[in-house]
Amino acid sequence: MYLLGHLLTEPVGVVHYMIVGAVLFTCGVVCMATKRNALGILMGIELVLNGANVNLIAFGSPYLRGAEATIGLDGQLMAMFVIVLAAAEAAVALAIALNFYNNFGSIDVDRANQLKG
Amino acid sequence: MAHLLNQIFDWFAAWLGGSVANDSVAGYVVAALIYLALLLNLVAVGALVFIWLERKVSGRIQDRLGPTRVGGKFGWLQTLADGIKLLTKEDLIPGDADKLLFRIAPYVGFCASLSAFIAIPFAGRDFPFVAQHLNVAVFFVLAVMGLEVFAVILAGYASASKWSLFGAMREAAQVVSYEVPMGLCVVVPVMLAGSMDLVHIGDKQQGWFTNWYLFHDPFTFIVFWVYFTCGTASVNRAPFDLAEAESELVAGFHTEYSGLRWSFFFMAEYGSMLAVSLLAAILFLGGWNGPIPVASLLGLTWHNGPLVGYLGNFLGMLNVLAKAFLLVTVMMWVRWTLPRLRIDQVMTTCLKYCTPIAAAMFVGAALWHMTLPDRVFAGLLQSPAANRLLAEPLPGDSIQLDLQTVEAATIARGGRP
Amino acid sequence: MNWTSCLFLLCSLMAGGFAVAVVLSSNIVRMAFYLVLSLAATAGLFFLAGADFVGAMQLMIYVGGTLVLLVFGVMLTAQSQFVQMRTSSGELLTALILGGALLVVLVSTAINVPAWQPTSNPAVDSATPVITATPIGMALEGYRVDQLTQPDTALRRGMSGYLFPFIIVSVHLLVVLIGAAYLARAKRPVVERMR
Amino acid sequence: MTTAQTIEIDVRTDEMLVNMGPQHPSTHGVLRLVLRTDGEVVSEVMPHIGYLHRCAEKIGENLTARQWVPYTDRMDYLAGMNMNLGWALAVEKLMDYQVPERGRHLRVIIAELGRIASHLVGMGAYGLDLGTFSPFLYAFREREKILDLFEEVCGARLTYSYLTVGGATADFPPGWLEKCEAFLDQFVPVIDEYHALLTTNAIFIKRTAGVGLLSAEMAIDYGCTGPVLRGSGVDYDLRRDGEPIYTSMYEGYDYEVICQRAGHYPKDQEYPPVPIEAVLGDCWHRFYVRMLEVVQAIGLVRQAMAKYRASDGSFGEPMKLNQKLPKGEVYLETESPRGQMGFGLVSNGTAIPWRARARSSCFCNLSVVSELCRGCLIADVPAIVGSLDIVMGEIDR
Amino acid sequence: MNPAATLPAVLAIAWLLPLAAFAVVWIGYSLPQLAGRRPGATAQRFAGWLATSAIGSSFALSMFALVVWLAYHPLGGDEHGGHGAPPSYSGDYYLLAQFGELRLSIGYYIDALTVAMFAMVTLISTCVHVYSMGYMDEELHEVADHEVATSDGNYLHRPGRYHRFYQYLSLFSFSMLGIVLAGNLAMVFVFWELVGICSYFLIGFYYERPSASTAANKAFIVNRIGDFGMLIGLMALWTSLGTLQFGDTQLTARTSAGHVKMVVPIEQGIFSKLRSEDQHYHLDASAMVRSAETDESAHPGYWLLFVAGLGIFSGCVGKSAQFPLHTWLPDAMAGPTPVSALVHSATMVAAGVYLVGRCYPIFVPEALLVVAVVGAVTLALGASIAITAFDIKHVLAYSTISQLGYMMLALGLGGWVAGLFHLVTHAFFKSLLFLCSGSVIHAVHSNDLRHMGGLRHKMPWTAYTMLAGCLAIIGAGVPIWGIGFSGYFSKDAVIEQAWSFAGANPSPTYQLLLYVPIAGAFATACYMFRLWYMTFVGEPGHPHRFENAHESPPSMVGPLVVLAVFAIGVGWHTPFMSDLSVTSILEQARPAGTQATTSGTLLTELTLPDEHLSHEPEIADPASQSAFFAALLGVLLATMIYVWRWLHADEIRQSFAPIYKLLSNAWWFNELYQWTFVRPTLALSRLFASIDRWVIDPLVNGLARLFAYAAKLLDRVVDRGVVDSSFDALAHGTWDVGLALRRLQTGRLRQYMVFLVVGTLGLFAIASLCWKYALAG
Repeated sequence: MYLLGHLLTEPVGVVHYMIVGAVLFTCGVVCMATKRNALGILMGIELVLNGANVNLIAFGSPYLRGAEATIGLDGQLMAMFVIVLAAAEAAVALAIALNFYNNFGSIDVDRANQLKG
Repeated sequence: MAHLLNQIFDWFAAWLGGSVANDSVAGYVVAALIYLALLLNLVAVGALVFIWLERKVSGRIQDRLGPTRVGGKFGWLQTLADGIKLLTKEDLIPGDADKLLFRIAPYVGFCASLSAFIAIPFAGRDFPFVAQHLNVAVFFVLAVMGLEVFAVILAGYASASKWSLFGAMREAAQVVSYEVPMGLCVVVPVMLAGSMDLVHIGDKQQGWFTNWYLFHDPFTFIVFWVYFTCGTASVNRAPFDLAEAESELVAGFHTEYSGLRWSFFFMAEYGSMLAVSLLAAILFLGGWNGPIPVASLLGLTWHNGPLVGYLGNFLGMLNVLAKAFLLVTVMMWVRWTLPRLRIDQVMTTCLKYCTPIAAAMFVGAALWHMTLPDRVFAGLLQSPAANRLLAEPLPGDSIQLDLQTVEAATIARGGRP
Repeated sequence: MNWTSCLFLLCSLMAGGFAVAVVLSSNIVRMAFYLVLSLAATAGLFFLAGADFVGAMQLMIYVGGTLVLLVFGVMLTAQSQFVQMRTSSGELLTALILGGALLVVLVSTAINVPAWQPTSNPAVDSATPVITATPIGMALEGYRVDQLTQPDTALRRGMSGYLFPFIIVSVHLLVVLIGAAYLARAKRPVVERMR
Repeated sequence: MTTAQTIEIDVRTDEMLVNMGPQHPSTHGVLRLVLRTDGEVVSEVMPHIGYLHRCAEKIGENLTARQWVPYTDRMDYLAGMNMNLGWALAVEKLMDYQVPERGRHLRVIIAELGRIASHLVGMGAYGLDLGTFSPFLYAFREREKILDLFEEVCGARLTYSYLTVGGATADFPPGWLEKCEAFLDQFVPVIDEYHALLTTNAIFIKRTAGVGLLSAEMAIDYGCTGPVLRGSGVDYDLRRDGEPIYTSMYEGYDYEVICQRAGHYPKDQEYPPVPIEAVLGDCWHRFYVRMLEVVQAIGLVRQAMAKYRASDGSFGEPMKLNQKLPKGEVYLETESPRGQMGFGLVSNGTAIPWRARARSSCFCNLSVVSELCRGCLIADVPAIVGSLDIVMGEIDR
Repeated sequence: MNPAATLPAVLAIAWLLPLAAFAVVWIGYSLPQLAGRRPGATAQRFAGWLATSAIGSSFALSMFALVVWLAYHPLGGDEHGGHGAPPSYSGDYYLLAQFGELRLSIGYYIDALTVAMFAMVTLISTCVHVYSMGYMDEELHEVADHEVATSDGNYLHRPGRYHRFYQYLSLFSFSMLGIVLAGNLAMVFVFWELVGICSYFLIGFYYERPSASTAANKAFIVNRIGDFGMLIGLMALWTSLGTLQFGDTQLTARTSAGHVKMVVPIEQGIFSKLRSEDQHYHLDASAMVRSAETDESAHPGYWLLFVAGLGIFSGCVGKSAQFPLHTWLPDAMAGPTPVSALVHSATMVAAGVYLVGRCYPIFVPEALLVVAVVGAVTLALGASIAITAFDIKHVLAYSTISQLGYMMLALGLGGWVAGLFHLVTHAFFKSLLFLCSGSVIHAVHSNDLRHMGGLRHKMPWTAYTMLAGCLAIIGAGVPIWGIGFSGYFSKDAVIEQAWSFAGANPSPTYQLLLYVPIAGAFATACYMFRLWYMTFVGEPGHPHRFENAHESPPSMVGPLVVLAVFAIGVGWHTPFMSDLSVTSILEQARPAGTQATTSGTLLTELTLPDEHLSHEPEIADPASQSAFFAALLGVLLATMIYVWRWLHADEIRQSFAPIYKLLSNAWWFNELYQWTFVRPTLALSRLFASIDRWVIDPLVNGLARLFAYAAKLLDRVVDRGVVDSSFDALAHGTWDVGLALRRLQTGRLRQYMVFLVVGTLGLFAIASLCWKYALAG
């Protein structure tokens, strides 16, 4: 409620974006920790990366910070590289999932516990 | 009289613009609602017209008359009658379906199709007719139109029917593949204009038709056709309509749909056709700049007063819509003439023909652009009047980074200018 | 309260809400669908923050990637009516508690840094459009046209742009695609498949 | 020399059973195909038939020979005239009856017009199977004109019962021949339209050439007949190679059996050349054979009309409804548009046949479908089934 | 006529003509193939003519350039020898990019060596082009490849790839000429890789055959290993000298405002930086260190030069198939025979030798010693294996390796002219030999020597041209009169240099460098005549094949004759113009400062003698006589075994079974690499796979047990009654902790995730103690 009131009285700031980013990040982490489906874990990773991206964009946004504080274009460029690398990561992860499916006949990651102590 | 009208218009524009600039919610909401209403009308009415047109075109192609009775002459209200029929049809949902996704899929498709129009301008220069003037408009439109495939896949999956799933999978493979050559084709005019801003791209082609990017060089001429082919494929029109191939997959992804939901898919399809055609018209066919620069010749420019400029823009809007309609008609013509390709042939067309051709044309256009002066052909043909037009600075040119800045940046790095 | 805040509220609620939905849903296709909505709403946030190029990119690439996720989800979990992949409630609870703790930590940190609070004097007024595509393109080619006014000469000499990362990322993508293609295939001895 | 080979496969997949039909847009009525597919690749096709079974043959054993004529044209309802002719000739063979010359020419006119009408439907529907709608209507436009002619002759547009045992039910009405002449004159240039729309269309060729290869041996082994057999390069046509009572009908006519010989079709130079992608025995060739047969049929009709005009006398006398049949057994096959349509009849001397049987050409042609579809794509299944040009009414009877 | 303007222009056209042919064939033939259009036989033949006429024109232009060169630079004069820089022209055709100081340009460096190499490469390439018209004839139509079986048990049928062959041949010619013409090392590297690619395509020409595709891959990968070293060398040079240009270049730049060319001062190239005129062309290692203060004793520049030299040489090792990277060359014989003649014997593999020759000024004596040793080892290795090979092309391939070893040896011992002279002569006779073998293979459809025999009656032209080639390669000649085949002169030059070196370095180890080439001469004669005898003399090994054998068509015999003439005479002095010979042309290109007796800085006792000393009669006479007798012995031995049959080959084989096994398995190099590189990698990965079980498990379990034992020990020592229960509890607790810790290693992805979050939270908690913003501070 505090946050909402904050929002109603003051303009949007970096902190608001960071909170959204935190929510996305946490959701991603919880997703990774709870899903047994390999693709679900992948989705969690996407969410985590996305949460990070929100922060990067917010830090670089000229609307949200003063001219001396904003990191400018670098934030956007970083976010861009994150997106590109996330795409690459998804490609590899999907390939792994496919291989996993070929080997186990399922994409339940709990079946991959051959490394357990 | 004209003076009065100009006054009224000024006042209205000031109110609309002022309310947005003042950052008031009300003004913004009003503006947004107006834009939304206009675009919705365009898509919905466009779909109505296109469906009627499709019936007439197909009728003529097949040596028939098409609808003749509803609404008096030419059956012009036929689509409306169809719509009413669709509204009253029973709304079926298969028992095994994923109800939520099944219900939501058509709207996703329609939203994606509609959202593309947000960034598509209908007239440019001093007062662009566009809902949201984005400086990455081309990219945005392509990205949003890519979302439509979600609707198809969700519908195919949620229908719990094998035929639907086949259609969805085909659509996924097809659309993802065709985005590559299509993107490559779109990059060519972007490269020539040096901007991803559709308004700017359109303005760059002002003057006579010789300034269209279609006639910029031989490569763009070919690129246009590749783009149109890929566009046809990406909106699922024959001969690339594999996702709904009725002779193979019954009706593909919308096998299980009926009534209003089905009509939303239909509207989305026609909306996408229009969007793709509009994009083609703006990127290659000069957008609002006609074969003959009527507005400029008549003096309907912003310099001569806002109302006159508005009129000129309005003419431009009619111009771009006419081009888009023409392209849509060509799509229909193709659909009613050609058999359907097979899925492997569709992929072959994309990967072995469209993509390499588009890539080669991209390189060719880049080399042309680098080595030859702008508008070689146009220079041969155009009149002195058109030349004068060209000399006027474009409003979008301020976006361009002038060469001095770049040179300064280079020197700052200790490089060779 | 202005329209930026309104839209921000809308987009952030959508992004967060659908992210939660991704966590709570157990149907992989629905998860992917929610993910798409969440990502699209995040793209909206990017647009609001003046990063329209990255926003469009987010739409195009992430959404394309998720599309493939969807397809794979359908393909690989098609017959899973029999194979239930349920998480035990204990695990769920642990994860939720931990996630809650994490959220609290992150949010409280964000709130307590003064530099991150809303400013009344932003670098650019939110009604002014910012041009991002061209500077980003130039930065990827190694020219930082947005940093020409940098007073610090050492920094200016060092602002070499992102040409090198760009090339590395391109090569990386290529390598990854080849690797993925290699990983995804499976070699089997010849079987008489037809006839 | 050969080392152990490995192949690359995709994801481990399960095969899926898909029902194509009986209610499916491209199964020509009520055919049901059960496809076993691996993704888009079909590994097996199992045709299920019988949805249109009406006990036609059993009915024939409870009616007199002439009474059964209306039931024959409900078998292959797209070529009713040719069905009528087949049954009539079989009964005439039993009765050892020879139709007068004028009647023979009349029958040639009607049978060949029926062939044209049937092939037009085959062509149009084939376009439909491949996803193009327009050729269908172009084909039906001309077919309607033939049906108009038929209607004028016998009053019916689909189920004619016109050619009957002993001849025909009536002679041509006055002025009919001129109308027929006029129709043929305007029909000839239309064929070029069909070629432009389908035969030479690049996509059509891509979809059909090299698809559904049926070798001559396999065609013979499976008992395929008609354009399906000739499309595989087997030069066999009952109008020329059949029994005397049938071949005598075509005596003195100048026509060619459409079949590829020495790498060329007769009349090849006047009509679109065979595309290089096409292989003998594929869908394209089956389609092309029909297209060329239409041209042959036009020539036959023209000749027959000239001969009909030149001859005089009776066109034949229909047998009485309850006329007794001589005791005996008879079987006769005629070249119907879809292949060899055989009618068998065992008579115990009464007016009602003791046994009446029909050999369906489409049944044999359809039987080869699972062989042709093995390993093809789903989209090829309609292309292959369409190229066989089956009519379920005839198969299920 | 101004040679400074004419030569670059003429050579550039000669260089680009094959590229044009490639482009036309690629656009006109290969691109339409994407659309499914296959060119017909006539069209394909046209592609062949196109490529041949292009390379033929290149040859004509090269000859023109040679004439121009000779006209403006009179031979024989010793006006520069040993005292000045050789005449050369260098400059840029096109500036690609400039990164700071590094200019990347398409440049040229033209001296006598360039011109001579151009003439040699274009001539052989033209011959091979013409020859291929006959040899690749069957590719015009559909080909049934009997070495490839498809899964249904039939042989593979595929469309012919005639035009593609010529396409790659043209690209190869272009790339090879690019290496020769290149004005800087970066450009050399680019074309170096391009010839590698062409070689890959051409080896894998029959890519359906597993052997061909594997060989192509192997050649490519093995070359990458060498190129890695080369890159290091280039980096060393660039970072220390700041340029990769060979010669001094006049920079021209275009101002951004207008199109006026301004002339910028001369940029110094590698050669003049390292051996400046001020230093009398002595190698100046201090140029490698840019900072002013250089310590003479530490030799950092010297070491850098050593590294640069070794790096460049390692590239050459890969390309020239030197030990230990020689394994790819025999496998490369899977390509069509004309390819073997052009790419894998005459030109591409010689590019390594050429590059060592070109970069000679930067090699310090120690690096040259490495070159020499590697060359000697390669020489011995190749010659020994060639004796036992039965595949006609393998014999020639190992022979090529061995001859390349000769060249490297000569270069490494200071014989610059000797090494490059041998390069030129070898190019002619080895391409001749390969083309002859191709002719034989074409006739009998087999590579196996045992299937041949007695063919000289069937195909006399091939037999006697090949005999000429054999005599050339063994260095046949009459020492007293000083006449002989081309190989006689070049091989003598090599051995003379070795003799001279052995004389200058009394150390016994260095003597080996003399004995190896002499023994190599013996082996060369032995295996070459074994080859010739087994092919052309004696009984037919395979009657059926013999019956069908026939002389090749004129398009194949013609090049053989041309090459045979050159193989015989290229080493001679031109009649009536005794100054004009290959050696004198090469002598004109000798890098400045390399013609002097030098000694090593690190290895002080190493002396590389002046090459001119080797021509003194007291060195030259015994050297050429020993080479002559070694060769004579080799021929005699081969004749005894294969013609007179005094010795029986099988018996020899049995009595030297272990050696035979070693040689016929090519010294087990392939197996060696399998064991040294492939297996250890596998083992390492297995190590990692089991690291969890072997490290984590014992750790956790051991910890638990340790505590348990400790508890038990305490239990016994301390009074049980008093602290018994408490210690028991402690021990149990520890045990449980151990078990619990063990359970942490669940292998479950998701739990690890949870641990991650816990860890993060913990870090936050700790950080909040030190940093005010971390946690609600």
